[in-house]
Amino acid sequence: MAGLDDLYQELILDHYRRPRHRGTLAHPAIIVDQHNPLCGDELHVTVCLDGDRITEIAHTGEGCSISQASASMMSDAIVGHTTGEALELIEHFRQVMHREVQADEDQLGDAVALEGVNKYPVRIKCALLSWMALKDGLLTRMVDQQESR
Amino acid sequence: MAGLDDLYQELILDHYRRPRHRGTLAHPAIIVDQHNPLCGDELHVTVCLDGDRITEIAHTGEGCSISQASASMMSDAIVGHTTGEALELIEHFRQVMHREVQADEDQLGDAVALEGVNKYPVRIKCALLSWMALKDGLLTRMVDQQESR
Amino acid sequence: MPLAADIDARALRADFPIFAPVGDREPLVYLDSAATSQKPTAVLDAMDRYYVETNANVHRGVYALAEEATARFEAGRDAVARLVEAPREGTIFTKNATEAINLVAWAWGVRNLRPRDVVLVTEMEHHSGIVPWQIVAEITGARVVFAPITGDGELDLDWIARTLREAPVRMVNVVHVSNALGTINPVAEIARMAHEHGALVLADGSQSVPHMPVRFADLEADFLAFTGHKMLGPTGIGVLVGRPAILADMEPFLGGGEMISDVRTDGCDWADLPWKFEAGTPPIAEAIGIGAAADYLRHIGLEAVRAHERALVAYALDALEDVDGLRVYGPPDPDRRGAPISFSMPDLHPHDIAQLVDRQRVCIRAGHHCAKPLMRTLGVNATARASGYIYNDSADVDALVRALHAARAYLGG
Amino acid sequence: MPLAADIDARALRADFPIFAPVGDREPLVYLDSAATSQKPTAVLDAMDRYYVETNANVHRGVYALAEEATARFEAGRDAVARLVEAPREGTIFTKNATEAINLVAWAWGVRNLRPRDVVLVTEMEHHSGIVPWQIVAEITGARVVFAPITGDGELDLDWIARTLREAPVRMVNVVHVSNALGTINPVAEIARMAHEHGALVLADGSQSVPHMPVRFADLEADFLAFTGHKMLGPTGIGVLVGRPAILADMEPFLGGGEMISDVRTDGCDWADLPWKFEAGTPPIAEAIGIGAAADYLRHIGLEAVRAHERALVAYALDALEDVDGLRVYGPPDPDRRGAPISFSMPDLHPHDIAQLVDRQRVCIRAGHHCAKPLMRTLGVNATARASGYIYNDSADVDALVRALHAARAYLGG
Ligand SMILES: Cc1ncc(COP(=O)(O)O)c(C=O)c1O
Ligand SMILES: Cc1ncc(COP(=O)(O)O)c(C=O)c1O
Repeated sequence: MAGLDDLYQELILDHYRRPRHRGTLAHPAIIVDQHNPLCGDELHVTVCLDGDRITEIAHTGEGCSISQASASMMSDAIVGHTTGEALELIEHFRQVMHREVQADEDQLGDAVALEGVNKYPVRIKCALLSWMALKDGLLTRMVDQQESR
Repeated sequence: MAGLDDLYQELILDHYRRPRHRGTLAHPAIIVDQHNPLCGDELHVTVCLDGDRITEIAHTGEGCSISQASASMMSDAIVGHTTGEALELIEHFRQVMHREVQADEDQLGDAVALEGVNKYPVRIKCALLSWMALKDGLLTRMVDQQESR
Repeated sequence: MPLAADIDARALRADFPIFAPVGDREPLVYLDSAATSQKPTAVLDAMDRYYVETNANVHRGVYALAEEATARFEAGRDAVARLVEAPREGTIFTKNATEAINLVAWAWGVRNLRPRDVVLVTEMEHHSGIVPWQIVAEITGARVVFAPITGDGELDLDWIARTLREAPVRMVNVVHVSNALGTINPVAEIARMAHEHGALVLADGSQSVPHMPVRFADLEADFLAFTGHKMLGPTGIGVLVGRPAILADMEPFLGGGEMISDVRTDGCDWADLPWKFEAGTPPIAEAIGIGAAADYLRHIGLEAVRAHERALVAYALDALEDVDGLRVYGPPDPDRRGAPISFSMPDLHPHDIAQLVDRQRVCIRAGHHCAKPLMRTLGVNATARASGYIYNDSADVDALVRALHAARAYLGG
Repeated sequence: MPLAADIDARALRADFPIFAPVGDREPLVYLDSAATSQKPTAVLDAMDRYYVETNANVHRGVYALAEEATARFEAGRDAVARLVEAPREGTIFTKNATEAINLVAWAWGVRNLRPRDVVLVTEMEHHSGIVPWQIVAEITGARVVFAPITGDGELDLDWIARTLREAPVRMVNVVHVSNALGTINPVAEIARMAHEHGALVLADGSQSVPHMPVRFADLEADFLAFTGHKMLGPTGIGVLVGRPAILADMEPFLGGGEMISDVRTDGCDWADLPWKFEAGTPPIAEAIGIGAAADYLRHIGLEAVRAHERALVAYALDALEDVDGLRVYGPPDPDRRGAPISFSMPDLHPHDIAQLVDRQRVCIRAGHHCAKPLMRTLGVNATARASGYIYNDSADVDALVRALHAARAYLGG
């Protein structure tokens, strides 16, 4: 059972069993849905902002252990950051998943435990699902703001 | 040079070098063109009839040794037969080419020498070209006659 | 333990090099043949022999190497035609089953479908039997309508009969055996109804031709599509069988070398069937490979294959009841289903199931199985799917059940 | 005798099992690589290893076997993209070059061509660069216009420039190296002219990519088609390279599994590039094989391949002058031509030439080379064609010349 223990570390299982930030926020600034074409899983993410700062994130939807744990860890890692910082963090996590850089624990917090997923290409999509949802939401909001100016 | 001597027998080479019935008839009852999609060769066949009897055949066009020799041998074999007999002869030759029967020298005359071509699938089309042209011409004439009744 | 007297799966495995033991590595329990089958040595060798002994392009070369290549290629076609008892001029090589269906959709559909015409597909159709029609419908203005399924995962034949009466249905695309539910559909019955109303029928045999006796004439369909890699053959080849009279009336699909008899600057003449539908250099080695696969299957006997798999499915349906809360989709009766068994487990996502049973080298599939409309009907995003073949036996099912227990224990629940 | 310092053809032959001596059989003199190339062991082994070690379907399985299969498959794409320095998302696997061209004709052409629009092809185009456009022109009402060639077998660029100015040309399909004449066409120059007038350009690299350095960007074309079996790779696979921005705007062609992101009863969403254009199970083993072939070619170096073939052609043009009355078609200058050499001999039909030289196991081609419009322009029905590759040297040319003398002597004249 050696190899797989990277994928199913205790920390990941913990976030899977007791997901943080699960649910839907009442008055979100950002609402976004993302689906994983491989398994059909859908994720719903809501975000509250104070100016440019992310004050709260919530996620709901069906998913495997990896996507659920990842959404939980992502929320932990992102809350409190500005949207610009969040985009950088997301990009860092994307690079970790694609083996372009080593994971930086200071930035990622518990999500650093997901690094081992990058040995399982199909599951990378599971790990990235919530992060890509948030990125989509942040970028869409930026475009909307540009246009409403 | 063993195998190929089947293909290039003296009799075939003789018909190739001195083709019989080459040319175009003046007042033919049947005119037909056939082309070999493999090499683009085109054959022009004209046929004179006396009632139901084939009195003369002529062929012209470009072609390889096999198709030229075959047109010459076919003309030899067919002239003097009725159209019904001709169709039977053509069918016999087709079967020989597809290895369904052994060649019958009494029927085919010199064309029996072409039997060896049936070991060379691509060249079978060359050997059959003139025979299929004649068959086409005979069948088209029968249909025309039916319709004009 | 052999399941039926007909096939000794353990013994057959010796024909499949991927099952050869490597050191003390755990043996491979391959239960994903609905996705792709393993390949016997006979198939791999036939292809290698072509490349090593007589590699040349087909149909045009007059030198001996090319003649031999052509002979082996066309013998591959004969073997495939023999397997489903189809006429060889109606046996067309494509790159996979998907292209076979697209061939009909584009070559026939684009030129024959009119606005508001209906193409009937089923809710249990594979995406390859849906999307080509959706694309062609968009171009032509036709509509794609989905035949619903019953709670047991069978087609609602009354609904189909009614729709054929009431709507201008021109084509029915029906999967013979569902890759996601296992359901064996009554193609001949549907074809008879469709023909009464002037609709053509395309049967998707991707999951039936490898697994049971399939005679083209018995299906009563106009077209039959299947794919090499699921029937012990190589990737890169599929088959469209069609009624020659219909194919002869159809305009071609892909244009290029091989499929013409003449090309002029002002147009062209098509080659005879089946070559009219085979543009460009065909999958030569692959045709030789699928031919070897067809011969291998005929040698075992498709009746025996079917008996073996029916017994395997019956054993598996039984054994899976051992796993707490496990739910199997599709018909409960093994007589009404082919090899694939889709299932779900409460609180255990299919991805996690498949990943965890792989620890014991048990290979099963997780996902929507290219059947998203069906998944929506079933009310799930994905299922896990185990699918056996001639090289699987009850020990493989036992290994799966053990691995499922272990997965449940590991991920808690 | 090695022709250029770069490549030792005799030594390379050891990599190709078909050239291994068998008893006292005469050695194979294979001069038909323009039809299909021979395959090195590296390619055959890469495919066999996939089948024997990690055969599984790609992109969806989560078990280790499937992950490994996906990794090898996508590495094949990377190797091909590297060979022509194309972006990987613009590197699409098809079943052959013919399908690659059809993909553009159907996916782009059917939806974009309007009545009277012009598709410009050339008189030296392979049927695969003509017939798809004729079929799609018939459906859309567009016209296919043929660019003429000069007496030396080169494109008339002035005519092309004039036509681009005067006619509503939307697409130019141009062969990079002619399989029948050997001519190397100035694709970049034509592409610049075409783009000035808003036309797209598809370059047919079937005879160039295997034989010389080809950088996609340098061609300045929008699409580039080529085929596995002519570049040391397997049958059953071809490649369409396209500018990602154009591909992203295009609707898909074949529909089915793999190319979707979602399928609903009311429509679907497409997958990302390049998968959007790859429907159904792809040619997995074949992608691994073509990847191994691309790596093999890059290892030898395409500059070296080109230098070797230029020298081989120069040697052959010279040596063939020895044969009475033999006439070579195409450019006389070896700098302006690729490997294929088409020729005719007075009073000796190409079929007979090819058949008779096969007595010495010299394999050359006879026919219209899927270029009937060109044959009409040349005023012949067929030609004989010898075409070399990395494993041929001057001794092969000498063998051909000897065999031609013998053929002439045998058939008299
Ligand atoms: C110039 C050219 N284009 C296209 C093709 C078609 O390649 P394929 O038959 O592999 O599709 C060929 C080879 O026959 C060719 O020589
Ligand atoms: C029922 C069914 N139809 C069609 C296909 C498509 O086959 P291929 O991917 O080989 O084109 C499959 C397999 O994925 C299938 O199971």
